[in-house]
Amino acid sequence: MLGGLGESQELDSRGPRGRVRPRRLGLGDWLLPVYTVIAFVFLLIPIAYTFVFSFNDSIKSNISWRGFTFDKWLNVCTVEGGAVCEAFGNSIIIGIAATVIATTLGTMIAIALVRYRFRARGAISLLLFLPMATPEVVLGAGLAAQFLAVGVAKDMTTIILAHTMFCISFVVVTVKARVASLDPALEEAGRDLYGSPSQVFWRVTFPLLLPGIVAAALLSFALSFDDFIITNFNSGAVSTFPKYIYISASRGIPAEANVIASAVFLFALVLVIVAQVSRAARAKRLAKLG
Amino acid sequence: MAFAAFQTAEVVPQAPRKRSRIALFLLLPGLLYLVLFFITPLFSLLLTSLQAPSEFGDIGQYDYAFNWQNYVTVMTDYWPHIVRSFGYALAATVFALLFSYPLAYFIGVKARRWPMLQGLMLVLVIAPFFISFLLRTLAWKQLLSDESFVITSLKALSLMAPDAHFTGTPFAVIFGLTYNFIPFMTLPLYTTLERLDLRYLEAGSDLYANPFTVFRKVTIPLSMPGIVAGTLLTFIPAAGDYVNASRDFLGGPDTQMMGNVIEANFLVLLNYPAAAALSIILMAAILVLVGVYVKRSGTEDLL
Amino acid sequence: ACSTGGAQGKPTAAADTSATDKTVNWANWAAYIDEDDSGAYPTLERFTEETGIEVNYEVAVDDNNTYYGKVKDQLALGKDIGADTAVLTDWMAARWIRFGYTQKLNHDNIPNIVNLNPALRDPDFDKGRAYTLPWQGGFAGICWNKEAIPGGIESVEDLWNSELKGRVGVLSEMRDTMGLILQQNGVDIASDWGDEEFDAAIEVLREQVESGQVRNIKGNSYLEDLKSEDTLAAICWSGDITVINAEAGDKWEFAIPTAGGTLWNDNFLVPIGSPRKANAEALMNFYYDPEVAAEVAAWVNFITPVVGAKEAAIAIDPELAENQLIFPNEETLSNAHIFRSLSGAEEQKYQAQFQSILLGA
Amino acid sequence: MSVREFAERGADLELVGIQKRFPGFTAIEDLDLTIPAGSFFALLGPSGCGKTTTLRLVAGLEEPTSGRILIGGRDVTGTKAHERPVNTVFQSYALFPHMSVLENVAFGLKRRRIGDALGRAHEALRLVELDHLAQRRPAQLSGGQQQRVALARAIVNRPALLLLDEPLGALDLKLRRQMQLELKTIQEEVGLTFLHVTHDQEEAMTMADTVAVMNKGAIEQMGAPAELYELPRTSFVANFLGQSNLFTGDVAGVTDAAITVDIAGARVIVPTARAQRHTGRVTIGVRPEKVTLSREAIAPSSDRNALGPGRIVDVSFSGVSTQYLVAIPEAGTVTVFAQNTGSGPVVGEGAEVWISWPVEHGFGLDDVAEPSSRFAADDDTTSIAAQRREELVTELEEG
Amino acid sequence: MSVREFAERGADLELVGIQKRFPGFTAIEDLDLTIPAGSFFALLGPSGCGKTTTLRLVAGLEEPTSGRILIGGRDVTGTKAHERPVNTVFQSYALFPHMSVLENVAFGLKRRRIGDALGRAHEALRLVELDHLAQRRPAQLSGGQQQRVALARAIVNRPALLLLDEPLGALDLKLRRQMQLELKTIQEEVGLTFLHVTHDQEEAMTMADTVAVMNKGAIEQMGAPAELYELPRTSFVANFLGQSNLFTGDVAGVTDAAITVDIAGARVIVPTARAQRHTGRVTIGVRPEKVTLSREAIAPSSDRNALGPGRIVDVSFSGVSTQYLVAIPEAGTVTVFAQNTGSGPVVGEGAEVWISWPVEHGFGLDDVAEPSSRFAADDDTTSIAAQRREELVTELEEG
Ligand SMILES: Nc1ncnc2c1ncn2[C@@H]1O[C@H](COP(=O)(O)OP(=O)(O)OP(=O)(O)O)[C@@H](O)[C@H]1O
Ligand SMILES: Nc1ncnc2c1ncn2[C@@H]1O[C@H](COP(=O)(O)OP(=O)(O)OP(=O)(O)O)[C@@H](O)[C@H]1O
Ligand SMILES: NCCCCNCCCN
Ligand SMILES: [Mg+2]
Ligand SMILES: [Mg+2]
Repeated sequence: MLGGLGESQELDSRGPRGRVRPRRLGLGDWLLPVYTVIAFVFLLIPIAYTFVFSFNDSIKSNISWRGFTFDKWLNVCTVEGGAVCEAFGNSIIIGIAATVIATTLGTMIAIALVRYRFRARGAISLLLFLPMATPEVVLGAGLAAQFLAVGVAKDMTTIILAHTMFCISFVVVTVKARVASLDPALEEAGRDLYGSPSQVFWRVTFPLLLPGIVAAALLSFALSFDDFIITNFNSGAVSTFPKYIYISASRGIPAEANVIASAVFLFALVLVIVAQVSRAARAKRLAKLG
Repeated sequence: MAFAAFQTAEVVPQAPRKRSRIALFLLLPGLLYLVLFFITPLFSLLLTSLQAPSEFGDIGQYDYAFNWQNYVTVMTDYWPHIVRSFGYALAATVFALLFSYPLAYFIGVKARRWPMLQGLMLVLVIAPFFISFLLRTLAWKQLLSDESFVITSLKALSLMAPDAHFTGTPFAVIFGLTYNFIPFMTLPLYTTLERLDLRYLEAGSDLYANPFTVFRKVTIPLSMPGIVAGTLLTFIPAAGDYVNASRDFLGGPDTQMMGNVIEANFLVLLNYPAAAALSIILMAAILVLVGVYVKRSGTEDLL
Repeated sequence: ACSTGGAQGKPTAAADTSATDKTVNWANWAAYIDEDDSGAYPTLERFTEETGIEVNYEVAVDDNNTYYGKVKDQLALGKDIGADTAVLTDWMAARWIRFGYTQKLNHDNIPNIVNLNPALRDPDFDKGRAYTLPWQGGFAGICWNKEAIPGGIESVEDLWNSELKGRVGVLSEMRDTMGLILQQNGVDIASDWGDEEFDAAIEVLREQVESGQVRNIKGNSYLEDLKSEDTLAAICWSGDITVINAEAGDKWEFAIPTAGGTLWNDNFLVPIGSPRKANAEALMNFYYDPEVAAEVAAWVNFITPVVGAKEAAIAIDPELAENQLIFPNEETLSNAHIFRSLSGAEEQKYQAQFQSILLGA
Repeated sequence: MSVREFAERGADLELVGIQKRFPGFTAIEDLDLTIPAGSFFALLGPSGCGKTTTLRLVAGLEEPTSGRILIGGRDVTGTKAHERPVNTVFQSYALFPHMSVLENVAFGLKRRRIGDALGRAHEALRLVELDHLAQRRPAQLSGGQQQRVALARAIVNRPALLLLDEPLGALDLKLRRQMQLELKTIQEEVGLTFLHVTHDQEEAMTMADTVAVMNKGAIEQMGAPAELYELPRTSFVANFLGQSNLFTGDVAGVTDAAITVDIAGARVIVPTARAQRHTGRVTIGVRPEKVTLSREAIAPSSDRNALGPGRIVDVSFSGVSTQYLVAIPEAGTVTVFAQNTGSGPVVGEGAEVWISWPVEHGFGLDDVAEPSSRFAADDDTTSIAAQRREELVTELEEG
Repeated sequence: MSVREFAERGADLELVGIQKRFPGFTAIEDLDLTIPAGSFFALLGPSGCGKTTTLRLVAGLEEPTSGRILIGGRDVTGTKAHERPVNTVFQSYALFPHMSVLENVAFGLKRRRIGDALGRAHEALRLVELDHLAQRRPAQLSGGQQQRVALARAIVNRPALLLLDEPLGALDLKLRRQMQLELKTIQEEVGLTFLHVTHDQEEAMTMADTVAVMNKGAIEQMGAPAELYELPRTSFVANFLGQSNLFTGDVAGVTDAAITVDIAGARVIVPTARAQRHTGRVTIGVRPEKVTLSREAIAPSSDRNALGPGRIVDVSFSGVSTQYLVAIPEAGTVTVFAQNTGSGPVVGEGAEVWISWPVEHGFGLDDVAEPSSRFAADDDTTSIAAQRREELVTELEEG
């Protein structure tokens, strides 16, 4: 990088017919790839740790290595009367419910925001931005105070309500980008080709927005599934996977938690890789055809 | 997948249609939801923050009042935590940016020629998303505990004082925050860098700028939207986080952040007005900071 | 007036469905019950065998305050908190009774209550044990890692030894940590003392925390720090090291500090929203069988409130009878004191002062 | 005519007193237009003149502020887009990216529940010679192929009226010329009414039976291409459709056969029948290819106008022909095209020349051209380039 | 020449034995090229022929696999882009979107720490008449304005060599012609060496002193525009640079003055000096504007070739001229351009005609044109359109 500074003098001192000088290796040529590898190793260390310790033959707390076993994988749901699995199941249910509601509401808002003109636009944008700019403790504590004030008992429903709330904004942002990139001429073409308004929506608009909606749904699910802070304030006696971990962190986390986390990780990883590979393959096929 | 959320596609100019009942139908349910479960809670938080203890009440009993001194009290009691929260969050944001920028640059720019590799690396960036962040944090706690391989080696190499420790220190908390928010920093950076038109860089070098100057004058300004989005996505949650700093995770008594204080007041001390006042302060401070930052960096349309 | 965050009128007890719902959810502290190598709880299994009631034993209590924080909103609404019985310390149990968060016990369902140690029958907060029943008692004292500190430690003062800098833990239970420090300062915690004494003790703690001498302040999770060896010496509860010693080798030792330890008692109670009170009572009755109590005591090494347990313990292992942690003699007991009860205002004030140290303010 | 029916032949289109206002902007002032059934009609005009708006009004994608739209005699003004027997080929094609080529083409048929949609779609694809790519996605096609799919998707519905909004705008010149040929062929084959919008004058002239030149939301002139080219009526048309040399002066004499105009002293004759105005200040013109250069002075005669002497200020060779710019003191700068046939005077820059043209090729306009008003804003590219050119010419003239 | 200095005049550029291989593709085979200082050089060629690659090699944005690059006599092969006294006007302009117009223009000066960068930038902006928009962002400018900023940004550095990579490619025809004029003027004013890449043949011919036609990574022919147009040496050049009527046959006789070629029975004469090959099978050609149509039979003479009779299969009026397609049994389809001067035969479709052209305008090629090899793949748009056209012609011929 710094070499570039003294360049022109060097140029001047060389004769007009100076020999071809081999190019310096730019920093990006080796430093960046090496850095990237190190960065990934760093990113993956705790994941590897979690995975490895899912095979630890631990008794209660899973702190020191006591030998290899498959037992934890085979008997995930037996420890503590299945508390880990129950928490995991709750997380899945909550994630799905919050995702469905948030995606539906958020998609509707996104379409309206891009496609229609109305006065309160600024206020609405602010209302959508605020939840993303509000720290989770505030969201969690505020909702908890509210539920208490109106005397709503906390259970699965309150968690779902809370999760939906913070997912909506993310859905709007994600889907809005998709709507904005949707050429209105496509819908006009649909109308022009004898499609009634509802046919145009379901056969043209919706399929074209689908990738954005799916992305928004996946994001919502991920946010909900991994949320702890807001859940902690609004879950009452219901356990979720992150909450389970937080609570057991004070008494030693059983290896079964690592098993579940690792399984989710592997599942998601396989899913994503399959999607990526098939996309790349499709792109390749496309390139060949085109 | 999840990271698609950070990707923005080309925007096709749309002629917004006139006002219509359809728009109302589309907007109303979602907005009503947010009013009910976001605005109203914030409002009740505001009311709570002004409450005063019940006159003859037991612990944790308060009455509605206009006790604005609560704000003064929490400010005087907890100003170190306020400062600490923003300090840690800032540090974590800076570290995450420094860590992520080269990574995102490699994935988004250098790896363009190999879409498969690019895809794979993106998967690796978001991989941490798929494993509970609490578990990841605990894993670091174990990996960096006093008797761990890393710490004992560092001590053996005299890179660390023999009586020093890592967990429970500010470094550990900042480390944890940085680690946990790296994907939130990397992905927006990646999406802008992936769309970075290399022809601008070529134009820069064609106009006598050396690689470093091109980076400073062209690459950085052009990736500003990604930098802003990434820093916001990191800073906001980091400032309000209380898991990393929790005494059961990477923190200790002198690393407690605003989130921990709010939690303690809410759940242990049962001092709801204090917790609410702190929440309001935290939120207001973040909004002001974000507003100023976004204005300064000239990326208002980002929101 | 409109108020939040406490008892707005007392919640009413849930209807009991124990007859049809043969389960009981038990929220307890870590290292507080017998547990074998596979992680199973032998006495609980026997209980299920005898009564047909399944037990969900949950280690849900890390300290009294955080547990209360988790469940208080549900309690205020009279909702199920997920536990049919929880084990809480006297002062917290007193608060629950005051707020109407507990259900009245039906002593008819607990015939073994006759075995309750007479000294524990009429505490101030629950005359005649209408709402609570002791589970275990114990001391708060000091413990240390024998490998790292072969010489051992004797007093709270020893914890402040600079060689232990950054490797000392104290409890987040205000009464235990402050009780020990107050006694180190020469205060009799059972009798009259006031702000002045408390302030002085708080200063001691503050200094040690700020200087970094104290690594962490935790509830029952201090055991994890001991195990990971992040802390080498700590303020501990008497029986706890027995359990971790069984898990990781005979590594730790406990002592009541020379200036005195605290003595406390933890109690079963039935939260107001529980629909399985009868099952919980069956559970209590079971553990008031002296033989069962002895078996638990042999494991957890806390003070059992059950009369006759000593005799039963001798049957298991004669040495147990001499164990001062389970069956303390007068001398041992004279070295430990009960933290005096606090008024609501005192509670609020002292907790706040103590928390401000936990929060590093 | 119901949308459920196939059009046997094109329908005629009638726009009556159409006005279209957008908030703060009137895109179409007062438009009357009749397009006979079966014709290939081109709507030509500069950017922003309202061509797309007109098309969208016809398609039903926009509602007129006032006026009526009749297709095949039936008033469709209040009818929605999907109920009109009209189809559009959009500039961007607007092919559905999530459907195959075949599904795209069959879309309209399926919406109308017309039997054997796929069979008919295949047939339409055969017409545009793309049936072998029926299973591809639009993204897998080249620009020209996409254009043909868009055409097939519209034509398969046999609309009474086919609207084309610059369907060739995105293609490069070569492909564009080839697609023009195809489009024309297909129109002739299927015999529908085509309303084709473009801003490319050459395209309009080579393809259409009738060309209408639109300007600022109104139609300035309309007619067969050669007719319009040979006899433009306004300075806008004269300049927009091809290039023109325009001269402004006072009418000095009128006979039944011709008017004589005084152009800064020189007399120029225009056939009376070809002049819109016969008195006062008028602008007359002649096309650059009608003008002949000569190195010697030419005397004007009753059937030939002559101006000169002037000086050649620019010569540019473009292969087929050479363009000369001649600065004539009294008349300004005159453009002359000469086909490079190999014969005729080859003159270089700076040479002194005379120009002449047959009287029969002159035309007289309805308005007076204001040289400066030809350009919109002073910072707009067109006007700056034009100014530079003028300056350059002056510079060369002086130096 | 240091990059710290301003070029007083253009430098010449020399490419010696340049080869450029990309992984799996050789973009440039073996390129030698010399461009004299101060000239306006146009590199012309079809898409993908290697024009951009050549430019990038010169700019230093790409390294040659082998060969040397000399600018002003100095070998710059191993030098990085920012160290070369060269500037580029990119096709996409590549204006920095985050800087104002002024900052864009001053960028290069500031990097070289040249004094009064802003003053000079303003001066350059005045040159392109955009100084009043100096504070705008590029996104706020029209396409033509952006193009002028890009030009100013390059020119302000007074590079010894200015590279222009289709800077006009994004503009519409009208604007394009105007910008060509400006570009040429500026080049003449500042006197730098311009290397201009385009695929628009008209642009190359009207602007450049020298045109090089590139094909598949090599230069096929190079020379003054008129020279290249009048005497193309290969069928590629004959077809790429303007249109040509090509006929293939065997040489039937050679004299010093002329060769005679047997085109399916008819004799066609080409001046020997204008023919690359004098024996065997040869392809000869003539430009469409050189061909004259007549309704009567014309006898070939020693200075005029004649073919016929043929039939007009297509007439297309484009304003300035009319294009006729004449199908002649022995010779295939011949294109004829006739300027619409108002004189000459006006013939309609189906008419029987004879064609003729002066011998002096014929040319003989170095290769033999293969009619089918002109088109790449069978489903590519170009070829399909061409096939359709052929079919159409046949159809009309038959019917
Ligand atoms: N929705 C709208 N709101 C306001 N003005 C509009 C709207 N649509 C078009 N206009 C204006 O109406 C005028 C005519 O637009 P139109 O699109 O019909 O032009 P056009 O002739 O098709 O131009 P082009 O050749 O550039 O496509 C323009 O000035 C345009 O800015
Ligand atoms: N980085 C690269 N890797 C592989 N092939 C390349 C690369 N860059 C260019 N090519 C190939 O080299 C050939 C020449 O490309 P180049 O861009 O020079 O063409 P061009 O003449 O500028 O075409 P156009 O008129 O389309 O711009 C093309 O076939 C192109 O696909
Ligand atoms: N492991 C069980 C420890 C029980 C401690 N009870 C809390 C006593 C508080 N004074
Ligand atoms: Mg338009
Ligand atoms: Mg190119």
